[in-house]
Amino acid sequence: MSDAPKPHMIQTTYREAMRDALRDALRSDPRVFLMGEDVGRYGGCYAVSMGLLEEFGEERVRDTPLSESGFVGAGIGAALGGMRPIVEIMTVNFSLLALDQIMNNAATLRHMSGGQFSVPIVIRMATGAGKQLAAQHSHSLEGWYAHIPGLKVLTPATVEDARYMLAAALADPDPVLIFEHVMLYNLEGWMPVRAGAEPVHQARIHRTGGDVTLLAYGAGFHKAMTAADQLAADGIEAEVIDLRSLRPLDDATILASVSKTHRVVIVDEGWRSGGISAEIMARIVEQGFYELDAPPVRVCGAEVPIPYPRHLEEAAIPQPEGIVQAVRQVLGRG
Amino acid sequence: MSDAPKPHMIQTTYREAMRDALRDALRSDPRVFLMGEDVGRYGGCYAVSMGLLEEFGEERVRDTPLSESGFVGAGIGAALGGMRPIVEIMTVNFSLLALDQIMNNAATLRHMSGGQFSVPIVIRMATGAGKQLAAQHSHSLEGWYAHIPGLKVLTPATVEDARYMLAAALADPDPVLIFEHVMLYNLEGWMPVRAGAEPVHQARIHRTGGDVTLLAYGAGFHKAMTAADQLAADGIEAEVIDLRSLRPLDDATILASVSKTHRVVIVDEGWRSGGISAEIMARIVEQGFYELDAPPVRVCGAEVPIPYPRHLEEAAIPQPEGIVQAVRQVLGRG
Amino acid sequence: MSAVTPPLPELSAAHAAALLKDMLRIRRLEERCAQLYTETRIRGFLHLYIGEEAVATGVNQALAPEDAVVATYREHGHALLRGVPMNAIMAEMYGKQEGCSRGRGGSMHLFDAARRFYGGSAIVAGGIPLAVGLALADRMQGRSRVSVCFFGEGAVAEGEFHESMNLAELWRLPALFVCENNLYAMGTHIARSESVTELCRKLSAYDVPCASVDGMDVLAVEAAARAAVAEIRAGGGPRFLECRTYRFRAHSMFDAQRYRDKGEVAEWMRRCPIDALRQRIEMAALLDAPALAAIEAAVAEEVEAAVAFAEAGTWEPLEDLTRDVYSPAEAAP
Amino acid sequence: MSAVTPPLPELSAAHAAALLKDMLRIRRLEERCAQLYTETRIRGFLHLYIGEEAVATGVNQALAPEDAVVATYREHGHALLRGVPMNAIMAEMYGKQEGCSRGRGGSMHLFDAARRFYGGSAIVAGGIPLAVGLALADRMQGRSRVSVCFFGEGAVAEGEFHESMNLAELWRLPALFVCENNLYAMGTHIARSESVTELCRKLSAYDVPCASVDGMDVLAVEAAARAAVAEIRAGGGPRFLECRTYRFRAHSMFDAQRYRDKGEVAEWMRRCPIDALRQRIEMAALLDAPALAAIEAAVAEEVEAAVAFAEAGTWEPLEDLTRDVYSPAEAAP
Ligand SMILES: Cc1ncc(C[n+]2csc(CCOP(=O)(O)OP(=O)(O)O)c2C)c(N)n1
Ligand SMILES: Cc1ncc(C[n+]2csc(CCOP(=O)(O)OP(=O)(O)O)c2C)c(N)n1
Ligand SMILES: [Mg+2]
Ligand SMILES: [Mg+2]
Repeated sequence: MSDAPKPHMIQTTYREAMRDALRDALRSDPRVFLMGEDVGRYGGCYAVSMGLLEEFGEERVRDTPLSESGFVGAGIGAALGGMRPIVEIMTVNFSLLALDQIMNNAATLRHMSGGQFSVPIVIRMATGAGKQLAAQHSHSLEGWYAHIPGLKVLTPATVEDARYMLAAALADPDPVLIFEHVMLYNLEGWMPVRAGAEPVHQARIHRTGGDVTLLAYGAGFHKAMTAADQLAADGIEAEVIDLRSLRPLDDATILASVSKTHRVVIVDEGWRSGGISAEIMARIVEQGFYELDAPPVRVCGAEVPIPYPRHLEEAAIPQPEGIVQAVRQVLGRG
Repeated sequence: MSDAPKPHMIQTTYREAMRDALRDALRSDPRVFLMGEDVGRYGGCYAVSMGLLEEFGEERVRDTPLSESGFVGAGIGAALGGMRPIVEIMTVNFSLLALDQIMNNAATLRHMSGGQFSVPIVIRMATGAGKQLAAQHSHSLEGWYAHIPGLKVLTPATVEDARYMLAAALADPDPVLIFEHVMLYNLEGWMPVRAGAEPVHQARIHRTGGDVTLLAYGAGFHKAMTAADQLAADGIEAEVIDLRSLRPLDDATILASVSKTHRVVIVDEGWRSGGISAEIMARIVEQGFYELDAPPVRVCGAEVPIPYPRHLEEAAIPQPEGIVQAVRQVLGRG
Repeated sequence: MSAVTPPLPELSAAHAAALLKDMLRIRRLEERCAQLYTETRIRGFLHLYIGEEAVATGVNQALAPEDAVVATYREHGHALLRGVPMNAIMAEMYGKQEGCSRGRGGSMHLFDAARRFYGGSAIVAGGIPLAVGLALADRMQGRSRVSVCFFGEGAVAEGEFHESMNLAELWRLPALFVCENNLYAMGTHIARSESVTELCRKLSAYDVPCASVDGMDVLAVEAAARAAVAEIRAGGGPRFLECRTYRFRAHSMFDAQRYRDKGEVAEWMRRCPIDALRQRIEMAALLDAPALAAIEAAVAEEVEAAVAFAEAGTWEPLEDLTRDVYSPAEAAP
Repeated sequence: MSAVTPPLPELSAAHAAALLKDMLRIRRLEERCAQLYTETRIRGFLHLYIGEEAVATGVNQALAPEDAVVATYREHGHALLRGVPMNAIMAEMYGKQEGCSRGRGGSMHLFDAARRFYGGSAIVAGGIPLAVGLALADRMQGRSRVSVCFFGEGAVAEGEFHESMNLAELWRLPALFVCENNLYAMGTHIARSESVTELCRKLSAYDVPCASVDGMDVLAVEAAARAAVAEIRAGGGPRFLECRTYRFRAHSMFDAQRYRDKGEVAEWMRRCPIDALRQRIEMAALLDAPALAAIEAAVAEEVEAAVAFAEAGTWEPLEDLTRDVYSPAEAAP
C-alpha cells in the first residue's frame, strides 16, 4: 500500500490538539458539554479550554465549584440522563476526592444493573510530575486507576492521540478516563489529519528494533524514545511501544514484540510497587515466559511522595539514563 | 529449641481476638481511642467493638457521623496532636471517600515535612466478598492500597494475628491500615498467649512442602490451606505462606520458598489486573527468574463488580478448586 | 407529633384506596421478604422500609411516569411504586436473572431503565450527585422532567450531600431531594451525629426551599410533594422535603437495637402510617370492610404470585459473569 | 466596604509598630520571592498572599505559642508570623535542605513541628479535618490550646469543609476556622460557585458562631480573632471567622486574570492593609518617619539575609530521596 495517498500532515501542540478535540466534540454533538473547575472563565488550569467558553457559552463550558465528588457524580448522572459529559478534574491529585463516584458508580452501574445503564462519561485529568509541584500535586495514578473493572484508561502521549482519542472516548458507551501528562502540553509535533480516531486500545510501535522491547506511555514514552536514540548510537536496536491504553492493555502487540526481542524494559512514572508495570510484567510472564531470555526490568517512579527540588524530582521519576541502564542490564551488558 | 516451653494456647474467634486487642490497647495507653461509624452504641457493624463503649466511655469509643473524609482526617490530626487513634472505616467500600486524606495527608506528611511529623494512626476496615452484599459492598482493595508509599498494609488471617497485629500497628510511628476480611470474623482458632506481637511484616510459612509455593493472605489464605489438603491427598506437597503484610512485602520469605519449590501460585481475592498478585509475580521474576521452572500462576478475583447471587459471587472470587487447578497447571499436570 | 388529624376535604374514596393499596403493597411485600430471609431464600442485606411507607407513597403521587428516581439500599417501596413489577423485584431479591437487575443487585440494587428508576445505591449519599446530574441533563435538554432523590438523614453528614445541594441551587436544577428522617443511621441517633438537627437549617445555607412534614401521614407527604414538584416544574429550582418518619424494624434484618428503647419504638408504631390512613378511611366512611378486605386480598395475591415467580426464576449462567462489565463492542451509546 | 475608620482607643505605638512590621515582613518577603521566581531561583507554584496580610497578622495576635496552625498553599505569611525563621522559609522556597521542610515541600508545604505549624496543605479543604483532629487531641488531653485553620472561600464548596464543621461543633472542639474570603478561587468568583455567598449562613447550619470582618483592617481582624479565641479557650467550642479580603496578584505567579477586571483590582488595592495601617499610624502620630523607616530597613535586612541564607544552602543528597517515607528503624517495603 505504499502508493496509498499519504494523509495530510499538520503541526500543532499537544495543548492545541486537545483543545481542537474539545472544540470538535462540542461542535459535532449537542449532548457534549465540558464541566470542571476553571474550565470556562479561567480557560483551564493548563489553558487547554481557553476560548471555548466564548464559543460555546456557560452552559456547555461549565465552571464548577470545588466539589470534585459532587460534579463528577453529576457528570455520571448527566450521562445517565442522555448527555455526553466531558468532566475535567483539574489534576489527578484531586481525583481521589471523586474516587467513590468513579469506582462505585461510573465503573459499576452497568454491570450491577444487569446491563441496563451505560455511563458514557469521559473524565479528563492532568497527571504526572515534572513541574516541581511537590508531594500533593505530582501523582501518577493512571496505572492505579487501570485496576478498576468497568473503566477504560487512555494515556495520549502524542499530538495525534491528544487530537483524536477524545472522540473515540466519547463514542464509547462506557466511562473512559483520559490522562494528560502535564509535561506534554507544550509538546510540538506533526500529525495526520484524520476523519476519525484510530483504534485507541491498540499499542503503537513507534520504532522497530530487534534487541529489546521498550514499553512506555505518556511522558515516559518520550523518554523511552530518547533512550532508544542513545542506545542506537551504541548499536542496540530497541523496539519502542507506546501503550496508549492502560485498560485494556494490548497484550497482543506487547507479546508479539517480546517474542521477537526476548527482552523487555517497562517504563512507568507511577510508584513501582503495585503499579501498572507489575501487571505488564505479569502478563508477559504468563503469556510469554518461555520467550524471555532475561527477566523483564522495570523503570518506575521511586516510592516516595515527589519532592519539590528539581534534582530530587528528577531522581524520583524515570529518566532516559535510567532506561538506557535498564536496557543494558536486561541485555546482560550492565 | 524443642525443649523451650510451649506458649500457653487458648481458643478464641477472630472477632473476639480483635476485640481483645482493642480492649488491651485502650487499657494500656490513654492516648489510644477508637473512632468510627457505629463503633460505640451499636457495637460495631460486625460487632467487633461490642461492650467497649461501656468500659471506656463515649470519648474513647467515639461514634462519628457518616463523614468518612472528615473523621479519617480528624484521626490524622489527632495523631499529629499526640493521640494514638484507631479509626474504623466500617468497610473498605466506604474508604474511597477518605482516600484523599489517606494518600495526601497520612501517607505523605512525614516525607514532605522533611521527617518532622509522624502520623501514628491505625485505620481498620472490613474487606472482602462472601456475604452476598453485591457490587458496592464487596471490594477487596487491600492490595490496591499497598501501592501507596508511606502506608503499611496488614491483613490478619488468623486469630493470632487478629489478636496481636493491632498492638504492633499502634507501636508503629507511621500510618498502618489493617484489613479484616468479613468472612473471618467467625473464624475459630487456637493461639498462643504472647506478651507482644510477632514481627508483623514477615510472611509466615504455615505448611511446608517442596512441590509448589502457595502465596495467599486474608480469607484466601484459608482457601489455600484447603487446597493444600486436597493436593496432599493427591501426593502434591504445597508450601503455604500467609503473606500477612502487603506493604512491605516479605520478599525474602517468598523468594526462599520459590528457590525451594521453583513453582508458585498466588492467591488474591482482589481484581486481577494491577492487583497485588501482579506485584508479587514481578518481584519473583525480578529476584528469582532463574529459579522458576514454570511461569507463576495467579488465582484472583474476576474483573467484575461482585454480583449478589451466591453462585456468581463464588465464581467471582478464588476458591480452593481453582487453586488446586492452578497448582496442577503450574506443575504441568493440568 | 400531634395526634390531631386535620380535616381531609379532598380525599376521595378512589384516592384513599389507591394510597392504602400502595402502602400495603410495600408492607406486605417486605413482610414476606423478611420471612423469606429467615428461610434463606433472600440473602445479603435486607433493609426494610416498614413504618416509612407513607414517604415513598406520598411523594410518588406527585410524580409523572417520565420523572426519574434515585433511592438508597432501602428502596423496595420506591421501586415498586415507580412501576417496577413486584415479580421482577422479588426475583431480584432472590438473585434470579428474571430480576429487575438480572439478579445481580439483590435487595440493595433494584434498577429499571424503562421506569427511570436509577437504583438502589448502597453508598450513603452516593446517589445524590447522580440526581443532580439527571436534573442537569433535563435542564440542558429543555425537558420539564423532575429528578427525585431519596436518602436518609444520615446522608446529611456526608460532604457529598452539601456539594450536591450547592450545585443544585447554583444551577437551579429541577430536582426534589427527599430526606427520610427516621432519626437513626444504623445505631446512631441524629442528635449524636448532627450538631444541628433541624434539617431545614442545612438548606438555608444553600437557599434551597425546604419543607418538613409528618412522614407518617401520607396525605401530608403527598400535599408537600405536590407543592414542591409543581414549583420545580415551574422552573423554581430544587426543593428539599424532610419527612419525619421511623423504621419499625432493625437497620438491616437483624440488629440488637441496643441504640433505641422499646418505648420509643412502641410509640412510633402507634403512629403506623397504614393504620392512620385506615382510620381516616373508616372515620370518613370512604371504604367499607369488604372494599378494604379486597385490597388486602389483591395485595396478598400479588405478593404470593411474586414469590412463585421468583421461585420459578433461573440462575444467571456462570458464563455470563463478566457480561456487561463493558458494553458490547459495537454498541453505540 | 466602608471607608470610615473607626476610632482606635487602644492602639499603642508599640503595638502599631509590631503589626506594621508583621505585615511588612510578609509583603517584602513575598515581593522578593516573586522576583526570585522570575529569576528561576524559586520554581513550581508560588501563591502570593500580597493584599491579604492583615488576616494572618490580625489572627496571629490572638494566638499563644503553643497553639497550632494549619494553612494552605498560600501560607508563607502564616508560617512567618508563627515564628518559622525567614531564613528557613526562604531556603524552603529554594528547595534547599536548610529549609523548614528540608527543601522537599517548597512554597506550598512549609512545616515546623517546633512551632506547631502543620503546613502548608495543597489540597483545597484537606487541612480542615486535620485542624479538627488537632483540636480533638487537645480536648481529649485536657489542654487549653487552640487549633487554627486558614483556608480560602473556595474550600467552602468542598464536602470536607461541611463534614468538619459538623464534627467540630458536635464535639465542641477548641478550633478557630478562618476563611480568607478573597472572592476568587483561581478564576471563579464566589458568586459563580456558591448559591449563597454570605458564609455565615453556612455556619448557622452547624451552630458554629460566625463573625465576618473586614480583612483589610488588621485591627478589626485582631479584635475579632481575640474575641473568638477567648471564647474558644473558655470552652465555648469552635468559632468561624470570615475575613473579607482580596489577593492583589495572580492566583499563582502568573495568570491572564481574564476572570476579573482591572477596575476591581485597583479599587481593592486602594484598600491595601499596610497602607491603611500606616495612615492610621500617621494620623494618630504613633510613629514618626524615622521609626517607620527603621521598620522597613529591618525588614529589608531580614529579607536579604534570608536570600543569602537560601543561596548558601545546600541540596539534599540524592541518597536521601527515600529517607522519611517511613520512620527510621522500620523496614522499607
Ligand atoms: C458512605 C457509607 N458509609 C457507611 C455506610 C454503611 N451504612 C449503610 S446504611 C447506613 C446508615 C444510613 O442511615 P440513613 O442515611 O439515615 O438511612 P436509613 O438507613 O436510616 O434509611 C450506614 C452507616 C454506607 N453504606 N456508605
Ligand atoms: C481539592 C482541590 N481541588 C482543586 C485544587 C486546585 N486549586 C488550587 S488553589 C485553588 C483555588 C482555591 O481557592 P480558595 O480556596 O478561595 O483559596 P485562594 O487561592 O483564593 O486563597 C484551586 C482550585 C486543589 N488544590 N485542590
Ligand atoms: Mg436514617
Ligand atoms: Mg479565594
